[in-house]
Amino acid sequence: MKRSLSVVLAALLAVSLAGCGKSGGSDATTAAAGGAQPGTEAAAAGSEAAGAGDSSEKNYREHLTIAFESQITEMDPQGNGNANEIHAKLFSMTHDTLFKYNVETGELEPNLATEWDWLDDACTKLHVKLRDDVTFQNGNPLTAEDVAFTLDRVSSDTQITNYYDHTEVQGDHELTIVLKTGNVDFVYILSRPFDSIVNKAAVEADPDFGATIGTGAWINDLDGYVAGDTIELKRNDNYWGEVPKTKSITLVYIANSSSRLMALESDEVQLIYKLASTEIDMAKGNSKIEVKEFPTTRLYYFAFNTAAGPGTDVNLRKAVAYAINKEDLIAAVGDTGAMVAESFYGSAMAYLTTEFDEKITYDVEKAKEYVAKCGGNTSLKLMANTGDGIFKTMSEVLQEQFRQVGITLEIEEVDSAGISANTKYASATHESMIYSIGTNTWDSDMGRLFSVGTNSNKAIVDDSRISELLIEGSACVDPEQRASYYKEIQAINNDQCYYVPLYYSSTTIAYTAGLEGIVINPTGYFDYSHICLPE
Amino acid sequence: MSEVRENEKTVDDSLVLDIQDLTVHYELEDETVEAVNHISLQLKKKRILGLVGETGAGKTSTALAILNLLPNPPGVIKSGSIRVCGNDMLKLSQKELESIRGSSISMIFQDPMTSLNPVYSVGEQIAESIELHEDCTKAEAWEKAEEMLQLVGIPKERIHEYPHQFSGGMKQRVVIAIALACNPKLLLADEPTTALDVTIQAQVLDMMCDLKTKFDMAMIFITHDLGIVAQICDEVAVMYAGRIIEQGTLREVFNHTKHPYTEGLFNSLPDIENREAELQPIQGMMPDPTKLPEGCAFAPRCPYAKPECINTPQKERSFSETHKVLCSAYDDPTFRIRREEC
Amino acid sequence: MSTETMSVSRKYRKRSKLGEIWHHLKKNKGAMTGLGILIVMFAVALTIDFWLDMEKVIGQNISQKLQAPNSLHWFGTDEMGRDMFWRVVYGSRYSLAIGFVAVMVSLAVGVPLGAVAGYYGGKVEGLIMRITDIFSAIPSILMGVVIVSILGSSTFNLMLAVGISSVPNFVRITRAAVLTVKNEEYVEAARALGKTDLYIIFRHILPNCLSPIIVQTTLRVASAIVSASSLSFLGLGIKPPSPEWGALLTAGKTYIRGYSYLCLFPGLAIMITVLAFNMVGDGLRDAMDPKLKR
Amino acid sequence: MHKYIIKRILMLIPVTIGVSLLVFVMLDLAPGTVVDIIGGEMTTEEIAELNHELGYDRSVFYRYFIYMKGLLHGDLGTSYIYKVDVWKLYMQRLPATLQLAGASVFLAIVLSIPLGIKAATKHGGVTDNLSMVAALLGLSMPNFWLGMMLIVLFSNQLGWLPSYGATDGFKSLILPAFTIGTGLMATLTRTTRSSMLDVLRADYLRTARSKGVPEKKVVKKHALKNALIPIITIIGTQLGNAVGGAVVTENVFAWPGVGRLIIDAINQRDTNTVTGCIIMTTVMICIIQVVVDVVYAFVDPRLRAQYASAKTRKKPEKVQGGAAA
Repeated sequence: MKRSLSVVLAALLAVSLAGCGKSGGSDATTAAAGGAQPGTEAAAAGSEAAGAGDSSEKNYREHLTIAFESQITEMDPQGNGNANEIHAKLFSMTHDTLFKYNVETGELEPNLATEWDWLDDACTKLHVKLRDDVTFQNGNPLTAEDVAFTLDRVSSDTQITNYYDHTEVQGDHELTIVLKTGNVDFVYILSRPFDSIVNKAAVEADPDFGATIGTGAWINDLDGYVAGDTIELKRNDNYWGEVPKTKSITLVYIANSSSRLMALESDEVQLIYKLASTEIDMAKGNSKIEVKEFPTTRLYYFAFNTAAGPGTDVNLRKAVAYAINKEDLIAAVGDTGAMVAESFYGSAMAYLTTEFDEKITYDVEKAKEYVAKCGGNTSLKLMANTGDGIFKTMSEVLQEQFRQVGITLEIEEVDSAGISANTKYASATHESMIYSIGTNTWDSDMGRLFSVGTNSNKAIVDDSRISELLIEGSACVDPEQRASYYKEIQAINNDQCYYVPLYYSSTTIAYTAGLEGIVINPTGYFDYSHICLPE
Repeated sequence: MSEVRENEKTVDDSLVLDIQDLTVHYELEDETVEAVNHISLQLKKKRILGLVGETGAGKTSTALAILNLLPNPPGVIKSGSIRVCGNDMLKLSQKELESIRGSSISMIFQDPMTSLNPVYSVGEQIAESIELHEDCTKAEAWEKAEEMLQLVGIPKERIHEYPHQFSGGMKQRVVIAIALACNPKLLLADEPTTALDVTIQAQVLDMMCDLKTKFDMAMIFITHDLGIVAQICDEVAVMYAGRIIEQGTLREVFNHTKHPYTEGLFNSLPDIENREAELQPIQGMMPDPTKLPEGCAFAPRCPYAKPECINTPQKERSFSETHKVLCSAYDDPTFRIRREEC
Repeated sequence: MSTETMSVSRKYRKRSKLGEIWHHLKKNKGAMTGLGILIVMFAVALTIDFWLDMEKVIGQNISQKLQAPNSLHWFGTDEMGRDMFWRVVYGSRYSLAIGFVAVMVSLAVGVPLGAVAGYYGGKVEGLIMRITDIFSAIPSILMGVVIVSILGSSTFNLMLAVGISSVPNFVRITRAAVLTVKNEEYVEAARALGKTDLYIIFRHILPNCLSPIIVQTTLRVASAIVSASSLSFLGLGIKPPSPEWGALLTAGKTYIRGYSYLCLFPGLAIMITVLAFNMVGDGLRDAMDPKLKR
Repeated sequence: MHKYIIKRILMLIPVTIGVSLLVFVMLDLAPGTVVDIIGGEMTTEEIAELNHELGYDRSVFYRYFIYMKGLLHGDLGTSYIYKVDVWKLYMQRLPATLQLAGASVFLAIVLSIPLGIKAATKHGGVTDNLSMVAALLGLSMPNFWLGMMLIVLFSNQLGWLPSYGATDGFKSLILPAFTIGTGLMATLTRTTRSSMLDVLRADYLRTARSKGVPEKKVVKKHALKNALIPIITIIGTQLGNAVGGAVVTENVFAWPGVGRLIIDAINQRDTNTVTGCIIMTTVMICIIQVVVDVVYAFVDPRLRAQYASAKTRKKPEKVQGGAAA
């Protein structure tokens, strides 16, 4: 039962990929965790296929370029403000994590850690053994000290800091991680690229750029670094795992999706992420390009400020929930692969449920009923980052849909810094907002959106029952018990409409036909380490 | 050119300038300014003609027409021929014109302040003319430029200086140096001293006369200052509203004035001997050059005018071989203007 | 040449100054075309609320989204199925209003400052010109971000942002114009008569500096429209669902590959408006500056 | 001349102080700080700590003071976002911006000046009318829109030219340079024309013609040199604008120049980067201005004389041409 949905998702993904791929053998793109161990399924698939067809060495293009849709501002895995998909892609190339999450099986696999186990039932002490054959790119061997150093230096990530207490180092390659609050999912959290291990000596020697040195397959070549624009990566020939076939990779930032596609078409870049919906067909029509569409776990939502203003009125919240036509919204945004979200919960999480007493669907009459109960206070301000086309479109569609039921929506345009500044938990000034969050695969991740005092709690939820359930849930090892906790959280949100879930977006990658070795993950934590282009 | 000659009657070799029936119009968007109307002028070698008239009488237009340098648009030469040293200026090609301008004929303009190019040194501007017209090297041209500069009374050390470093009188000397650089046969001097102080005026005038003799030039001296005319000119032509209303030798025009307008001009001069006498300005204004009457344009201001003057086309009347007047009053053989009576 | 100037100056006496300008403007085909376009646009912008159902402008119909231009939707439809033709037409309101108010703002601030700087000279001038330098060193987009952020995003604040960033322009133009007339005899005369500086500036100096300022104003309206659309192109601007042209372009940017008409028409609309203003501005300059008479 | 240049450079000091203060205050007034950007998932205490570290717990003037202290030692500060010296950041982006600025200005000079001259000499003719209509159109087109349309045409439809970035050398320069160049070309053509028209009326050209200078030489030698001052002014101004980064165009073409850096930094509230870049831009503009003034002096001996006296500096203020976006 556990992780069933993620398996379904992965299967779906594999099907879609198989559908896109021309012949199974040449298409090495798979949703498996490549590079977890030297020559795991994914990476091996490509090379085996190559080996099977032709025993002589295949030639690969030496240099590849990947275009990113947003800026990489931080090359330190534990740096500030980097916990997003873009940075994850860089870190999974330059660094390694202790564990690796396999999207296909939904299981954790060893990476830098060879084995691990919880020492207690409350899940507060995690014992980990490390590989002893790993060296950093600067030549230093990986030790337990480095792991402890890495975890200690995390400061900007509540997912770690809310739980992590300290690490007890037991020899060079053995350690115990001690948590403040028990969390079964902590091992999953540590599989995120942001918790990649850095070298203590390197960071201490160069506080600014020491952390760019990891154990990964790619070396960040700082000489070629143009801040905010390009990052040059060189192959790490001493990599402990399978050494990539490509010699060097450039990561460039191209904000505009049309420009990205054009760059791909002209072979200026070989891999791009995120096509605009209107461009997908165009790209598919090009035989030199392969396109993959797949669902993601990114959840778009509408959040009220439930602490102050009109959002405190549950009737208005419900009215809004009934007023939203999610299918139309998706159509307007043009995200053809998007899935309507019925519960405010991660799509790849185990305990997602959509069985509620009051099923909220698009219903103008119901919405009007609730509007009638609002006592005339039916105007609402919506804060949106209109610099982002999706939010701009969404806000206009919502404005129109609300108008149909008699709610006046006034759109406040702010940029992303304005969003962050105005929606902090302690000093939120918004009345409502639209936003999105990349949900992870483990259930305790939802804590980010409900915990009191967390800035990602955009609805400013302060619900004592939910807080209780979050604590219980994260420390609970019994699956059935856990399921009941997390389903109750979803039921409460459905009842109270703190957040109105909108949809899970889909995304696209496109690459030069023949490119191999991309490891896709619906959470956005792709691994490009082993991409290569046979010639 | 030979064709042109054949078509024409015999050309008087001694004539440096021969203008026949010249008409210049400025064709503006919605009206036509009749600047010069059917004038004829001849000038012999080494003679100085004073072209006299009020502002707007068409003197400058005439001079520019001689060089075929009328600003076009709006200036158009409607009719007539202009021969300079035998060359019909209106029929020459652009290239031929350029080779004549500056060498056979050159012009000094009214305002020395604006007629020098501010961004080139005076030396360059003088030498340019020499280089263009004389077969010489750059160095030789500069040498000659130095000479010219000295000739007009400017120390040759100043050859590398720019116009803004010179005073008005000095600038006019430079302009003269440019005009004379290639030894022209005909010099058109358009009020060369008007913009200058009186003392400087005299110096410049003296110098011009000297140079004229030195270079054996003919000269048209455009001015409205009758005093200057008396000083330097051999012949005089008086223009009014685009017509030459009286022309003749200096003596004829000054001592035997025939035209009422010329008389008016003399009357409006202060009399040094009789300081008590009141000035007698000519009443009224110049007519609108866009609406010139059929007959005499001066009629509305003329003390002798009869009603028919303004409508009857005028005929030229010769009083001697050289003295010609345009006035219908002389249809009456007894007519005398007051100046002549006394 | 003298004949020509004389005749022209004589003609001047026949008409008032305004009449004279109009007389010359009338003959300028470009200016009249521009004026015609502007009059039509103004008429539309001022009356559109009376004859156009707002539903046509903001009403969404997702099932009709992204249709190419056709007989029903002349400019096609956007991603929400709204008719682009009516959105573009309605957008004229915002663009014209922004252009005008923004320039009024910069006029109101820039002209007095420029006049004072030019008239007094010395330290006052130095101070004003340095401040002008400082302001023109700030990217207008930053100015836009800040003003729109502090005061909230509204049409007026966008106007303010655009207006403030073109203040330095007016300061410079006015100062230059004042410098050319401040030593004229009539100013000296007024000074000799003991008039106050303020009186002299407003009665004698500014009226004689009008033509460069008027010309600059017309041309600035044009560039204000462009600046405003650039600002809203970069994501700062007018509240949805107002169809300001720059905002339409931003929205269309995403679809430029397959649906370039979404960008084509609003862009053309901006271009035509700006062109009209520029033509009128050029015409005015020719009409007001006797030096350039043909 | 030296005195004058020194004076110009000294004038940079108050402007720099003013500009940086203004940037600090403005970014302080804008909602959100860089801490909001980088502190996404931080706890309240951690944010407080970061605020303290970056001086956001004190007034904007305190932070300004600290920055200016650094600036006094030639330190433009360190980017909060990229953790890189702003100087280095700026120098990384400057070449791309200069390339673009140079290319567009070059394009404009090569095309516009001859066209403007032709239009002026054949005043009222076909070339004149056509080029003026074209120039007006060029002036009236919003830059970014033109850029987008060019991309659609040349990259999408025809596939001739790359649409983004500076990766393809000369080829990738064409579209952005043309996009920026259009407005500049329009302004420059108009300026050249009107300046030439002014000059062509001048008496000294009559003098030149009267001494038999061929018409071509009258225009190219005598007239053009006199008409150059406003032309140079326009080129200088546009070059100044361009080194500040053609913000919108760089955005459209993903050009890795200074303008995009500044915009990104503004959006990220990276005060040091914004201030540092704007100060550098101011300095660059000042340098260009000085160069322009030196060129003035070469072209016009009267200005040379004025600089030499250095007391009353009267910059030629004759700037024509309309909308510059």
